[in-house]
Amino acid sequence: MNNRTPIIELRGAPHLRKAPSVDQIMRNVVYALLPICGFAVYQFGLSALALILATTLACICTEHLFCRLSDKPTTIGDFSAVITGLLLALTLPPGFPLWMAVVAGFVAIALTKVMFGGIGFNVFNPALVGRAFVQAAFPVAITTWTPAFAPGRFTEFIPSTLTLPFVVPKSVAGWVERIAVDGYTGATPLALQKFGDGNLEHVTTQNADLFFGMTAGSAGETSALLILVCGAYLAVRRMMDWHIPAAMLLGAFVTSGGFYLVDAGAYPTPLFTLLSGGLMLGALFMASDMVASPTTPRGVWIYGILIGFLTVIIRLFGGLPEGVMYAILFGNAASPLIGAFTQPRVYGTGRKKATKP
Amino acid sequence: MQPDDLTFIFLNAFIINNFVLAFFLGLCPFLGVSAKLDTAWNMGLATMFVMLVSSLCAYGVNMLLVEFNLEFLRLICYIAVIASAVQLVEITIKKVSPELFRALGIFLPLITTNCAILGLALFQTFKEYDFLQCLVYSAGAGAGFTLALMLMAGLRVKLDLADVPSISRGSAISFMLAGILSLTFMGFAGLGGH
Amino acid sequence: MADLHHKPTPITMDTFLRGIWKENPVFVMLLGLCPALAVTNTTMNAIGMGLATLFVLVCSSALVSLLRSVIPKQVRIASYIVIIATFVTIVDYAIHAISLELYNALGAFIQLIVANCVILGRAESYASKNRVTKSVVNAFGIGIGFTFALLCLGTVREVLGSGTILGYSLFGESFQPWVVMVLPPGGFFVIGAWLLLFSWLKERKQRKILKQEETARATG
Amino acid sequence: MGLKQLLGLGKATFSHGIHPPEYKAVTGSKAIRRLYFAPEMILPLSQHFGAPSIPIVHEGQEVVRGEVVARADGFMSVPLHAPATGIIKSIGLTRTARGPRVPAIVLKLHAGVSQEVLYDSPQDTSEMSPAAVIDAVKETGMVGLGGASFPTHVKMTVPEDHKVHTVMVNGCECEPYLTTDHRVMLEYSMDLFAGIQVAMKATGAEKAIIGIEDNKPDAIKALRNACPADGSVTVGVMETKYPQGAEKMMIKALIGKEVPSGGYPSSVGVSVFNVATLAQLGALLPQGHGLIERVVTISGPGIEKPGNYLVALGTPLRFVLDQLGFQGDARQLIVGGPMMGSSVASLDVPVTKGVSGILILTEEGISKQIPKKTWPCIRCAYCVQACPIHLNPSELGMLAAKRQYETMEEKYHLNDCFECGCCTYVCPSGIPLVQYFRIAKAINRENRERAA
Amino acid sequence: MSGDVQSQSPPMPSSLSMIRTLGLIAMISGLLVVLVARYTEPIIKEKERLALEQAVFQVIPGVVQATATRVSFALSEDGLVRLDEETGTGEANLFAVYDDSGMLMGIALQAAAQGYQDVVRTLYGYDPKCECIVGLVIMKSTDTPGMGDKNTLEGNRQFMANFDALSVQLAEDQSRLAHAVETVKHGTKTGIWQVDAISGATITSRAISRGLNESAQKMLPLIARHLHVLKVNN
Repeated sequence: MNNRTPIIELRGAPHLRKAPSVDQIMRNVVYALLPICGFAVYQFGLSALALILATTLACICTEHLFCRLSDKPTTIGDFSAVITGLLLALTLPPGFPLWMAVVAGFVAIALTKVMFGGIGFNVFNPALVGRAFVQAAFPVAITTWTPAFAPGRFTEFIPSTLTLPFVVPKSVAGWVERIAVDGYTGATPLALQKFGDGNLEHVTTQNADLFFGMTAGSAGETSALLILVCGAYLAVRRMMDWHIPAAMLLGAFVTSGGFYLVDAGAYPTPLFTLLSGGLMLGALFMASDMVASPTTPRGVWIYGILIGFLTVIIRLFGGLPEGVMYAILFGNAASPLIGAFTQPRVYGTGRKKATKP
Repeated sequence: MQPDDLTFIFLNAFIINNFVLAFFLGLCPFLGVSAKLDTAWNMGLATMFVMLVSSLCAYGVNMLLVEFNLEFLRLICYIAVIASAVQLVEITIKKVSPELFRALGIFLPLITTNCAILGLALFQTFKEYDFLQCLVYSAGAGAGFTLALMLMAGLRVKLDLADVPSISRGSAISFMLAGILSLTFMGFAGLGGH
Repeated sequence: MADLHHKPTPITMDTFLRGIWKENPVFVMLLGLCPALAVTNTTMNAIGMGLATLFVLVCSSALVSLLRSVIPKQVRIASYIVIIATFVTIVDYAIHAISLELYNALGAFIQLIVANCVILGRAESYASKNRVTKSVVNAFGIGIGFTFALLCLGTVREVLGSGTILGYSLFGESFQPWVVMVLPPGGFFVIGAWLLLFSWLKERKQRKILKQEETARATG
Repeated sequence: MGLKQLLGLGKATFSHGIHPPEYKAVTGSKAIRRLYFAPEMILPLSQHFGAPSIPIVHEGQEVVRGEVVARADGFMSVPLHAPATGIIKSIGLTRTARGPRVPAIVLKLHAGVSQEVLYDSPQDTSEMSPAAVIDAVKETGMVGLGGASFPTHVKMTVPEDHKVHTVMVNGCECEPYLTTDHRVMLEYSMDLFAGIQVAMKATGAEKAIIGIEDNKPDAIKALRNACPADGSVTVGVMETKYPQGAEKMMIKALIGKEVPSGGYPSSVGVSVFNVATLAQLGALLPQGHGLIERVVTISGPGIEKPGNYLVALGTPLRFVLDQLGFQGDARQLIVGGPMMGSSVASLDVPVTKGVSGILILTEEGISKQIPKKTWPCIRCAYCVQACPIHLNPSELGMLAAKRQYETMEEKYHLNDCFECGCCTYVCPSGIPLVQYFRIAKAINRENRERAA
Repeated sequence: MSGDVQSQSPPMPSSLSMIRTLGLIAMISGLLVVLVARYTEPIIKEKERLALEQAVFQVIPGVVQATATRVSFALSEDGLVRLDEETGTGEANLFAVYDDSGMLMGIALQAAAQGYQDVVRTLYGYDPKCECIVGLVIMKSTDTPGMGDKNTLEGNRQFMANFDALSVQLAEDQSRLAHAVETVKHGTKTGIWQVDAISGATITSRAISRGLNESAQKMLPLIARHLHVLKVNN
């Protein structure tokens, strides 16, 4: 082409871009999750590995399938389905039957994402909806915990893992008894604390154990330190809004601290609250899900604190030992409202002008 | 907490056994009036108000019926009382505050056919609540209805801007949303239960 | 509507069938959702609730239609409500007498049939304007449509949620029930799934028609 | 931001904004040089904001450099002067940078003429009344040289109910690549101070602040030294951040006040002028010259001789680029800065009053910058944290995608957006937010006009 | 809409005709309701009695349904009142079961406590001789199906075995239980007054034992006071 004939192609300003693209962000979240997955596999062995693979594959396949069905180009390239799959696996008990994990993955993508128009429109965190669904559907299987660092975990599966589809999983009680050593039992620190022996004595796990992940629990929630480090990686790279985890941890800390001050005998210490259960994982990787959280600076704080508060309330007074999942889902549900009431004050408009919903 | 503790009664109606999300009561307005935030808010307020009034009326009527051993007329009386209570509320609001009437007016007739109101009256009778408990129960139910309605409205406004696939557009997506909300509220089960 | 009295339209198959599919109260008109979701965690409950509603619907339609020339316009809604409440009370007692178990399972939702907009809607928009036989035939159609919808929901929920149908085990002991289906969220999910299925079928049909038209145009 | 300022840690600035790479080193150190005259000049009649000028010459007429060739059409308009001595070739439609054709005068230069300005009427502004100063400014045809091309005399006319106490001189030049203001401040500082005096006189302000970003320490130092001893003119240093040079942002940074939404800087007692504008004014007014040339940064990886050049207005881009060694095509060409400038529709468009820079980017550079794919908004809120006006571009963008333009205006303050491009710059989904907003505003304006 | 309709509607008919119509409708409905209520009342009563009886007999081991009799009592601080089928007006809260010779076989009591979703109601059998709970049925539980519902609970043999002989021995002063009934984590039962929880349904298990404890703490001291009356059916 003659370079004297200009090619008319008007591009709008700005002509500079800086941001990481969506797939870059998503890929980095995956990188940040990989060490946690690695630790889960190290801790729980083959079953955790199978679980992670199962949910991830289920999520990817579901997304691909629906894209094919609706004649759209496949969207699995943006890694968001992978994130959903990994997060889902990390929140499930390590011995969770694989077929149930696949159900969870399918529900997560189909119900929360595809249904609403794909990435960017999932008003709830898909992984959590998937988990909440299987929690309601298979309440027994999802509260069956197995001990960490079981001997022979790299050579054999936890018996419940390989349950046939649509079949009740085998009881793992006998297996746990056989392999349990050094006092590692299947009970999670939270369950011990809540349903501890007798009605009054609460058994609390050592904070150091919680910090380094030497306990039973969901596949990827056990090591607070590792999760913090991986989350910090994202926050430093500005691929996660650090305000949300900060607000959520603050909310949980203050709420549980308040109760602890009122009655130190009945309530766990705030530190225990922060380190136990899925609070860390939820705060750093799920509540901070960009799509389902508010976009306004003030809204982000309210959202985080609300989730932290609800988590503690459900843990202390609810029927379940763990409340992070429900608290975050509630936060997701409330985030449009929070957003509507906390629109930023626009430059040059009155200071007190509240935006009417 | 005891099951007849006032706080527990409130929480129970408010979030644990939310009228809309656990009992499916008041689904028509829940799906119909949740497209916008301000209408949802007004509808919630109107419902809460009517709930309070009709719950107290139903309490009185039930006392009379039990007194005269006429329990078999309960349903007929309740529905009549609720319908007239709504009318009365409408007239009173119109007189007292025309402004409020303008905001709530169009919702009031809708409320008459809202099964949550009748459901509230029936539940409180089955649970044999006393006057104060009825008051708290209806306040909780109304607040719970408003909460569910507002959450739904927020989500729907957000989804208005989404590229929702054509087959799930409309009511299907509302039901799925309600389902996820209901799933979320299951987390509150057992709250204060020990 | 005045001339409806003079020139009654004949009863056709459509009077009856309309309510079952084209104007299905639950799937199309989205009315009466409260009982449709609240009690359909088992097929038995769904049938019970469906039949109870059918009964109230038919009886109240008949009575309203019978009294349609007597009831003054101003008090018509009040009259309809009283009539409906009467039949609901009757059904309530009847179910209580027939089966305690069903009565306990349905609970307050039998009495809540009163607030089911399907019934009041039929009375107001159909029975008050048509002859008794026609109203009854139409009410039958609507009632069966309602029961059918409840069955659609109830069967799916019971089969998945407890692995049984009408209480009989389908898959044997080893089946893992999906408990969520008999819980409230399951109700929402199942009706949502049915609606999705229907709109998918509709869309496919439309696409087919479009394609046919296109090929017709191309060849013709 | 507020906290930092309170503790005296940070430099004066506004909240939010972005830090794009500067790319200023190449041209910032090069002195301004004059460019050759092109054989043919194109003078669009609308080089300013407001009504186009009305030609007062006819085809075939000879004009002298500096002569008025088109007069102002009313108050919101400025006259146009001949940039060179020559003959009027035609008066008709010609292309512009943004695409649509506009009426223009085409001037054919006489070869071998000295091109000295012979058309002037020296005057002394210090003896004139403010109104007379404003008239004199209008006669120079001066517009804002920062890019907006808003007639300077209009800006100097303070609304009756407002009082201006400060003239703010905008030397931020926050757009990457551009260094014209930087060079002007260094090389024409005396003219600048003269211009500041004119502006102060016209607006009735008692003091003036020259706002400069801290990435130009030499300019800060030079101007500080040159400031008059009475303290009426000071230099304010601001953090280097985009869009620090936007009026509203600079006012916020320097005096901490916010211009009310929909209002003018004069509502908070401020008038803002670009340094290049005032420097030019300071040079032109005493001699009664018209605006016929300006300093343009020509930069970017696609040009052999980047630098700051004094270019006669009306010079076609093709000529400029030929002179400086460019072999590409129009796709890599941007008129203005990279953040707010536009890519050009044709190489035949001329340099006009508002052109502060011509950037030649490489095709690879562009394709690396502009995302190949657009994702739906993932609500990352980067844009919310970038918008200097504190809008919610994410929400606005979603509304725009659904064509809910009225809601955007009523609920989300669309009209406060000044299209700085920060939101698009940071958007990981590659959503062309600014373009959306531009379209939305245009459609709303159209609808309003249709309704009226 | 209302304004629209009113403008079209014919002039108000006389209020008399309105009242007449409403009166007519009220009469028809009243008649229907009363008829049905009167007809079904005995059937309903009989069914409820049977259901209760069945439950009561179920919680007392060794009952021969054909020969055993059930007597309802209202027991409170004010004393023990025998409620006969015909004369009884008060609320029954104690059901005594006698064998064919009129000797007390056991006592059925009601208990309730807030469970996971709603109140869990139970009926339990108390044997005064061994001072223990000898049987339990779940009357109502809406807790998670598959975990805490009636069928799952009653189908869990291991859990129900807790109530084959759960000690509710009274303390020395006869005013409270020697050991409160309490739930312990699955597999850690040590005392005969402890309930071994169902793993996974801890809340429901706890609700049951809490209900039992509350009811027993309140009723058993009262029963002890009136045991001589209850012992023989007369």
